[in-house]
Order: sequence, then structure tokens, then C-alpha cells
Amino acid sequence: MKRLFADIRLITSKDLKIELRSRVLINQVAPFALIILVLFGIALDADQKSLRNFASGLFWISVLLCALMAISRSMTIERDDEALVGLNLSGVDPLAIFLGKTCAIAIQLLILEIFLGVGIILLYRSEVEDFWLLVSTGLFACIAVSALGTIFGFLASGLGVRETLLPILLLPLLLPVLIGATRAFDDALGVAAINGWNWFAFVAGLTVILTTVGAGANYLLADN
Amino acid sequence: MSVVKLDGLVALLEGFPALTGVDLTVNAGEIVFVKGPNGAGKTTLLHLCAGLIQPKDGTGSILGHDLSSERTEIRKRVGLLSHSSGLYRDLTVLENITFWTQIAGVEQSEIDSRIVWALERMELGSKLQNQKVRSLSVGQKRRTSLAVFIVRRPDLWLMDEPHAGLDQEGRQIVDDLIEESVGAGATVIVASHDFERVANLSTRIVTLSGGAVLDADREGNR
Amino acid sequence: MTSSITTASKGSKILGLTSLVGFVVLVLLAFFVTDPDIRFHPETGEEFGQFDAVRLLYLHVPLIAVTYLAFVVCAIASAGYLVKRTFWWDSMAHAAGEVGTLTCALVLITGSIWGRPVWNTWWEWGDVRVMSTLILFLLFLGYLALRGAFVSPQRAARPAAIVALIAVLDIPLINRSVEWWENRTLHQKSTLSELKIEDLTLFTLMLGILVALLVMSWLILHRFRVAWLEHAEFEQGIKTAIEERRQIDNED
Amino acid sequence: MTHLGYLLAGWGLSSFIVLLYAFRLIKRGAQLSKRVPSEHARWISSPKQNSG
Repeated sequence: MKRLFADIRLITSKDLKIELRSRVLINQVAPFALIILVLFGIALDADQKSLRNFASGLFWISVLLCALMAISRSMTIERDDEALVGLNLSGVDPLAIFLGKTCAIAIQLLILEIFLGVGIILLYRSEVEDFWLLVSTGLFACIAVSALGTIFGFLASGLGVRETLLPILLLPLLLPVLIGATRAFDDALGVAAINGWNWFAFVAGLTVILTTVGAGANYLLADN
Repeated sequence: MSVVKLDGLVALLEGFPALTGVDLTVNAGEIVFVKGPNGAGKTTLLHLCAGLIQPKDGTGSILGHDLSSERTEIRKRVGLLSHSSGLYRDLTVLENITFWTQIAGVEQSEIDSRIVWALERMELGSKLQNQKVRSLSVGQKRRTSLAVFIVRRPDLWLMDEPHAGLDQEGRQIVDDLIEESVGAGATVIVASHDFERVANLSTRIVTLSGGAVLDADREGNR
Repeated sequence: MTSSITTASKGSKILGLTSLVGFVVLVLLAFFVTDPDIRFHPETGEEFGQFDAVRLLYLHVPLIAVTYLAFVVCAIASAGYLVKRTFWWDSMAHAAGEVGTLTCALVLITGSIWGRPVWNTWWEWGDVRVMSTLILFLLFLGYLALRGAFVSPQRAARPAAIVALIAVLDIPLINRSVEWWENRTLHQKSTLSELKIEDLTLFTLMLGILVALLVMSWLILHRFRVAWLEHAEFEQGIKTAIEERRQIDNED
Repeated sequence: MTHLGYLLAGWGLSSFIVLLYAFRLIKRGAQLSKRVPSEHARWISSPKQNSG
């Protein structure tokens, strides 16, 4: 058990260190997120009020699109010089690889969410009514997205068509997360009179289920 | 005791039969030189011995573990030096070696001394150690891969073109390492095109062709 | 059709013929024997109901039944594959998945055509069943795309099985989330309970489900056999390739 | 009959698509059968056995 946590930490910190060095997130994904926000604003030709109403949906769609990039990048790191072969030969528990990479993606997504959050507040003039609901939903939803994303990243890794296949496999499955997180955000941003904490509970439940499913699938996927 | 025992092994690579029925036995302490033209199946043979490929047909065991059902066990005990570096480009030499040593589950107390030993052995000086792998020359990268390879101290050494990209000095280090490892109880399989060099190093030469063993009994010059 | 070999067998021919006959009977019942859905408002006496559009339900509802069944079969076969790791289970999962995706598309098409006159819209956002079915359809499109992306069918088997299982497990979650999303649904508790379910209506509906089951079985059976042959062809290709490689071997 | 257009479209399109798919399956099966030795087609030797 101690070994498992140590290995998870090793893999996560390795991925994050690589990210800090290569700055793909900061130089490419974050600007991409910003562009999405701006494009939505222009394409919807919206006045400030409707942008505020749509803010939570646009926020989560941006997160999902950025997640696709982060997942893809996370797999590329292991594929570029076949480091994945080394990981397989190291005798490390496949669960550690899965959770380690999930954590790394989740942390990156969390940073992106903060960035996007500031973005919708500044650009769409969203007002935060329930800060903790925002934070907890953001945290859990991004874990769910990362866990399922890592599994599907592994599933499709090694295929030439990974970049195109990943979205059609992953996005429909994440629909419940999208709905739950969007509704919770609607309440937290004060644009819908609903109980956002109920939606948060739903998202949290989904996170537990999807992470467990991912871990199970990971064992099935790991060669034996 | 035979370290590698393959019997009629067939292995596929993306639907192509890279190995068409390999019979091969390698005993402990041997240095086996696998030669053969491009596409003969040398690399696939090494990958198979590393437990990375599920055989399509035939039976085999590596280090006493079954090749079909106990590949996880096999993987922990073999080292594979392949064409690609297996390194993370954006980490430094030292970070790469540290990561791979830690992830391999080397005893905490032993980690530092092993890393120092591997770096010294591959003559990776302190200036190089802090360079990103991305900025290394081919030879330096190869040395780093070799350092990662030896730091785990595998029982079965599987080396694909170990001399490729190295200078004269580097090649000599590889030769010495192989000699030493056998002295320490390891078994080595080297796939290479550098006939002269590896033939002088090995105890036996195996010729591979068309994904099968053509000749396994020729003696090496060691 | 003399001695030429196809994927047909005596059993499948009987199955196919029965399906055809059943379909003709179903059409006759659905179009000419059953009554249109016309009701009168108890107070004003106004006519309302689905009128003849209800005849689409004799097709739409059975299609839904077989779609879900096909996906369940696909999930079971996928689980079977992960346990047994034999090609039989993989082919079954593939066949059921593909046929299920086809019928799922038909569910969406017929539902949309029925929705236009009855709900006055081709597409209703926020209706749980409509949305869930669409997502289900997209999920299995991804499943089939994943299968198609692999060069060797053997390597596709395990990832595909995992995707199918996750997809089917996700269905209840999708259903829940859409239901809570907008707490409204155009489908009444059940579209059927609103109809005057007479014996004949019920009988036609049951016959429809039976016919759809027969057609689905026929399709899955043949798709399975095609997959089986594709597998055999692949294996044969490997065998020839091995022999060819050995030939070169001997020439050296 | 009301809604005749919708009815024909729904029933017609569905039957057409299924028939097309069935036809393609048979064709593909026949093509493959020609290339693969018949011992693989287990349903020929034992026609009663369903699905393989």
C-alpha cells in the first residue's frame, strides 16, 4: 500500500515536472481555453445577460475540450520515446500508473478551471454566489473527467487515430458529469433557482463510480 | 538451467507474423549474439523475451516463468535496451535515472549509491547530468538509456543494437558491462548488425531469418 | 442459390422467412386492422389523439425493445469475452453492437417522424428518452469506430469489450442525469397507457416486438457469421504469411 | 388515413435500411465464404446449431 502511494506520487510529480518544463498547458491549452470563451461570446452574439446565463455551460464545455488536449498530451509523453514500455517493465502496479496519470491530469485541469473561472467572471461578468459549491464541484468533476479520460487515453493509445477517436468515445460518456457540473455551477453563479448542492452530490457520486470503473478497466487493460 | 526456452513460438506484430516459429534455448551465463538481416525478427524476439508480447502460438518460459501467463513476473526481472531511448525528453539525465530507479522499486537505502554507480559507469559527468535529455547528442542519450538499463540490475539482459550511436569509448564500456554482468550471474542476448564486435564478445551466435532460427549452434569467439 | 456457400443455413433461412411473413402480417395489422387513436374530450366533445400517427408506434416501440436487448447482449458478450477470452464472445459482442446501433438509429428516425405530428416537433430537447437514446447511439458509434481503428481484430477485442461495458454501465447514469436536468418529459409516464389499449392494439404491439426480435436475431446471426469468417480469413492470412516467410527462409 | 406521409416515411425508411443492411451482410458473407475454406463455416455441417 505504501509502495502504491509512493509510485502514484512518483508518476504524478514526474508528469507535472514535465508539464512545467514543456509548458504545453500554459502556452497552448490555456490560450485555447481563452479563445473558446471569446469565440463563444462572439458566435452567440450575446448581450451580457445571456452570456451570464450560459456561463456555466460554456465553462464546462471549455473544460472538456481542454481535457481532451491534456489527456492527449499525457499519453504523448509516454509514447514519444516509448517510456511506457519502461513503465511496464518496471513491475509497477498498473493501478499506480492509472492513478498517477489521473492525478496529474486532474491537477492541470484544476489550474485551467481557475483560469477559466476568472475568465467567465471577467468576460461574462458572472457573479459568485456560492464559492464553496463552485470549488467542490470543480474539484470532483475534474477528477471524474481525468479518471475516465486516462482510461480512454490508454485504450486508444498506440492507435494512429487516437486524437480523433478520443472525443467520440469520451464525450458522450461524460454527459452526466457535464450536466451535473453545469447545474451546480448555475446555482453557484446565481443564474438558476435550483439546489446546486444536490447536483454536487450527484457529481461526487459520479466521480466515485467513474474512478472505480476506470481502475477496474485499467486492470483488465493491463497486459497479463 | 535454461534462462530462455522457446518452443515453436509465433508472434504477431500488427497482424504480421514477425516470428514464425522460434525454437531457442539460452542457458544461464551465456552471451548470445542474435544476428540476421533487417526484418528477420530480432527486435520482436527481444520484446517477446521481455514479456511484452502475448505469443500467438507455441510455448516458452523466461527465467522459469511461463511466457503466456506470467509475463508480469518476467517483466520485473528482465532489462530491455531498445531502439527508442525510453526516456522523458523534458527531464534531465539525473531526473530520468532517479525516476526509473525509484519506480523499479529499488531499496530506498540503495537508490543513491546505485544511481551514482550507474552514472559513473556510463561516464555521465555532473555537467551532463543536469541537461535535459532533449538537448543531448545521440551518443549521450544512448549512454543515459544504458545507465537506466543497468541501474535496475536485471537478470536477463536484452539489448537491441547496444553499440549504435556510441563512440569508441562508449562501445568499450558496453562490452565491459556485458562481461561483468555475466560474471555477476546475468544472461545476455544481444541483437546487432555489428558482426565483428559482438561475435568476439559472445559465447554463441544465433542466426535469425524470416522470423525463425536458421542456426543456433555456432560458437562465438569469446 | 444452388451449392454456392453463403452465411445462410437451414435454420437462418427459416428464421428469415418467418421474419418476412411476420412483417407482412404486422404491416396488415398495423395499417388496416387496428383503429386510429381518436378520443373525445369528455366536456367539449372535441376530437383529439394521435389519429393514424399511432400506427408508427407499432414499429417504434418494438425497435426500442430490440435496441436495448441488443446492447444488453453486447454487454453480456463483452463480459463473456473478458472472462473467456475466446473469439466466439468477441464476435457476438461485435454483431450485437453493430445491429443494436442500426436499430438505435431507426428508433431515433421513427421517433422523430412520429414526434412531428404528435408533439409538433422533430426533436425534443429535454425529453429523457429521446436524449438518452441519442447518447446511447453516439456511444455505440464510438464503440464501432474503436473496433474499426485496429488493424488486427484480435487486438480490438479487449478494448472494445471494456468500452461496451462502460457504455452500458453509463446508461442509467445518463438517464438519471437527463431526467433531473429538466424535470420534464414529453413522454408521459407511458405513451401506451394513454392509448385505449384494446386487445387488438396490444396484440399488434406484441407481434411487432416478436417480429423485431426475429429480424434482430437474423441480423445478429448473419453478422456473427461474417465476423467469424473475417476472423478465419485473418487467421488464414497469417498462416500463409508464415509459410511465405519460411519459404524465404529456406532460400537463404 | 391521416399522416400518411409520416407513416410511409417511417415504415418505408426503416424497412429499406434493414433490407439494405441485410443484403450487404449476405453479400459480404458470400464473398468471404468463397475465400475461406468451408470447414470454418460451422453452420454448414450442423445447420440446426444457431449462431455459430
